[in-house]
Amino acid sequence: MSKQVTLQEAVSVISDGALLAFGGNALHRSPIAFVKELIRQGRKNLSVIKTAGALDVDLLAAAKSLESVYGGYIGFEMLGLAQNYRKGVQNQEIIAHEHACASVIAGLRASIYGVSFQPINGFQGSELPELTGQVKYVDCPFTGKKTAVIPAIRPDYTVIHVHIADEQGNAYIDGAVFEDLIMVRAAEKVIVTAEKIISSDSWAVRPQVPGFLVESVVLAEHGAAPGSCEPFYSVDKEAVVNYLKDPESYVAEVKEDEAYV
Amino acid sequence: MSKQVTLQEAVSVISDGALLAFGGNALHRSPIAFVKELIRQGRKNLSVIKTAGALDVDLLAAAKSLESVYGGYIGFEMLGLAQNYRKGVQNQEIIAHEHACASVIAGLRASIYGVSFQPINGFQGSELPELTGQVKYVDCPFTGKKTAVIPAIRPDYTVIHVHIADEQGNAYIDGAVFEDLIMVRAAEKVIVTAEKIISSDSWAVRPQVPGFLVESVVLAEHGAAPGSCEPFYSVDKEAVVNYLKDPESYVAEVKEDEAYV
Amino acid sequence: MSNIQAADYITVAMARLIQDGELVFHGVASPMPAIAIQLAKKLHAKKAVYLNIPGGVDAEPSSFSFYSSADPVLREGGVSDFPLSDIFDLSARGALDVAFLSGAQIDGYGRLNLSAIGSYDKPKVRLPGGAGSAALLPTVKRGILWKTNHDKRSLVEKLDIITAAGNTEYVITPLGIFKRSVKDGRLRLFAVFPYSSVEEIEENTGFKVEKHEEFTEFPPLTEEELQLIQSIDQDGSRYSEFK
Amino acid sequence: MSNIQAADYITVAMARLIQDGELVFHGVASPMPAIAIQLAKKLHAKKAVYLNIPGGVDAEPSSFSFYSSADPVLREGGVSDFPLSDIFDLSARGALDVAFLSGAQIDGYGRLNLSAIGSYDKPKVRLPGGAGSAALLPTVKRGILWKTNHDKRSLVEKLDIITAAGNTEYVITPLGIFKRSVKDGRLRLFAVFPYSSVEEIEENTGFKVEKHEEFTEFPPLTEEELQLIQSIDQDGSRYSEFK
Repeated sequence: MSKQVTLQEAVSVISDGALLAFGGNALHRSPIAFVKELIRQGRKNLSVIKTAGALDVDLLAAAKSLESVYGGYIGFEMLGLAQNYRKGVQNQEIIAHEHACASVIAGLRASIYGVSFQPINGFQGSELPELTGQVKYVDCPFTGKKTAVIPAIRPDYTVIHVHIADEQGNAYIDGAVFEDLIMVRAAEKVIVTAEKIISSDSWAVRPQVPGFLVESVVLAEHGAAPGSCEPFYSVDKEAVVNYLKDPESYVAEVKEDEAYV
Repeated sequence: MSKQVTLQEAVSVISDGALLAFGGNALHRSPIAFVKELIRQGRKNLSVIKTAGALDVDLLAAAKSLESVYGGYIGFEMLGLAQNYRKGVQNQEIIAHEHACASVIAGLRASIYGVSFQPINGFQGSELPELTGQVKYVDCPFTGKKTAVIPAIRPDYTVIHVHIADEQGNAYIDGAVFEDLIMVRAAEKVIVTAEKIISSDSWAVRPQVPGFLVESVVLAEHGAAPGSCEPFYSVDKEAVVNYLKDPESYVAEVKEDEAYV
Repeated sequence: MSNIQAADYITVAMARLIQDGELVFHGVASPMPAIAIQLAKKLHAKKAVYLNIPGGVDAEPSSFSFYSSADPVLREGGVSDFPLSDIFDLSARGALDVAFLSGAQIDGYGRLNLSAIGSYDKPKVRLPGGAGSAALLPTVKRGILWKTNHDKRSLVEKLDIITAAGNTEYVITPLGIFKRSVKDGRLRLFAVFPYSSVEEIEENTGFKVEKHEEFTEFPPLTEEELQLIQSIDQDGSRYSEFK
Repeated sequence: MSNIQAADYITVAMARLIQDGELVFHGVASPMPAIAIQLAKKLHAKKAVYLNIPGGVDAEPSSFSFYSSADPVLREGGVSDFPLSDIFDLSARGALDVAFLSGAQIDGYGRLNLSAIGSYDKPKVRLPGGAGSAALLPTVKRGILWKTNHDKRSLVEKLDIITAAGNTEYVITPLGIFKRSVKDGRLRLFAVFPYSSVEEIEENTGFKVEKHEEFTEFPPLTEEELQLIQSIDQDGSRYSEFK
């Protein structure tokens, strides 16, 4: 009855062309071990949902595994642009479905609520609605007010990296939850990678993710590195900078690595 | 800079005709002390928002303070109907805006999200939409699907009763949160009544309600009684049964009580 | 039939209808479903997931209230939380398996009225309201309804108000069980409790009673079921809906 | 002007614009706003509330990252949580006072482009995207924008793409501050940093520079401000946007 599987097994269920939401934000608590295994297994044409993405999205771009991104911000903040993502979009190999971070959340909420669209107060004066097709308008039947609406965004899989999980899928995030709990509820299926896996009867904290929402659990120590999983570890800035300097070598190394079992 | 006030002061800001959301569910963790003080101060024509209400709503009905209710269920579960609410509606003194509990939440969510309506998957085959006017339909601009929508429900005040608060309004609920956190975000203003008030720098737990959302905080020991505030106290079944037997006497006693200061 | 016997039969019938691995919810005023879920989880449905208003996931309460099914005690023993708003969302997106619901009136299509007797605007009796049912019944995979009385005023040909309609699969009463027919969506008699009869049910039902194509003998309560139900609900909360 | 001087001026200018009691948010890649909020809260805006992506409320971080403004360290010292989704909602319902935002290009109406240089579909340079700005800028009460460079490629008459528009109130650059005019919604020169001049700003701005009706001398940084800023940001994270 345990949901625990190896990283390879968890990734093996992801099809080419899948729509994936990744937890975490920017360089923090993203499921990087999972992303690296996607690359090792040669997955293609993936689409990624993320409010603010960084290494997770850019690595998939560098490995030519990425078809499109639904996101508000893809970049390395003060460290610079996401060069592989950027080039992929410029070469028209990757589609940027640019969202406001808030509209990614709105689309995920529509999925959570079992409806096909979600009203949002935003985008006034922005050209993104007409450029992206991700925003349309309806008239509110109560007030008559023209209201922007976002289509439901339903990930095939949401993948989050957490501090502690148990074999039944209960998962605990220590500190900043970012958009993880929204992504978990919005998804068709959920995969959790965790720094630690404990026995289900030994919880000393209250896991925010109930196990019944989770399909599989993977032990992935250092699974967000070189990003952070505070308070366990911080960003390995040197590794990120090395990636930015020479992403090809980094991807080559990823492909040569044995995934942890 | 303290937001702590007396119960009388907190209630004094509520106008006749105000739209109030009450935290808790059924007989559990409702702001009963606050409701009793509303009655003592003779507030009239109040409207109440609640998923499942019991003594809170029925007391206001018994005291002739109630104009309308936006709620999914008003009753005393296995103890029987809410007789004063029931009679008020039957005598057409109280308007029942009957909702599904889920649609109360949908209306509150619209308020949280700053939009005038919220799509919901529900009400298929129900006569409530045409009978209540609380549900209309729009066509989804992405799928063409006819979708039920609920108007935003924005409480003038949300009042919740919690276990622990501090003078800045940070508030902690021990255990079942019910719909409190949704009601808090949806409201124009928020009042917290609390079993205990502690110093802001002595939190040993993480309060779910950030103080900046809260207008005032009231120390109200036993503030949910005769309902429950588990694990501090359970429902005082005898007191509830006595109320149901003779609500007039109960209301008379409420009016004679001194509010705690 | 005594009320005690009826409550035990209804509770066990509910439990037997829960399948292993299902996500199962009950709302307010639902003492029998609360006990039934615990019973099912101890027998054939160990992996069923128990969801309720206070938001505990898979709670194993040490006791059950006589007056409320929203009691925070229903979080006892659960590891994680899933509040009511999340449960409604779960149902809305098609992922809730079972909801236990009830009505003051139930019609031959398994629709229910908990709004009012008489008209909505000028009711003869204002009822408590359908709670979550108008949102849950059309979206949950399997709606299981119950009644604590079986008479022509409760099981009616025409509801005064249709509060909720949708995916009712079974209706359980003190006398037996109706199941909805896939053919025409009508309730048909699925089982009769041993102490009752088809004739008694016909006489006390407001809509036409026909046998379901899967009509079956309802196996008597087993010793194991009776012992377990007693150990789960030592105080007899399951009888609290019967006056 | 050195970058160090510019970063300190921008940071202090940001801090001075925060009013007491305001709810103030910054997003990714925002080292100067993060420091500015701490500074304001130690001076004239002790009751301002600090909100950020990791969701800490009123954090007092012991240090600031050189590469990220979404770092969980930004929850340090906060008592409660208010995650990013809640912050967007707060703005959408008109209750967020200040958002610090930036753009690759900013036009004379205080609109910004963070989407692309060139066309959206066939960009010359794909930019990171506007993050929350398309939702925040039209709904926040006061949008405060900043740029780490002041040149005609950044401050433009016409944006390649309008990512976000709305309630921009101020735009702060290394040379000074623009404020939007209530009359026509145009940015006008509000203040010049002591080491710069109106002429320098005119020469380096892509849209027409006119003085704001409230044009004011920008008071030099005080000893107190400089000491506080140094103690808040001992490692110099506020310089990390300058290469």
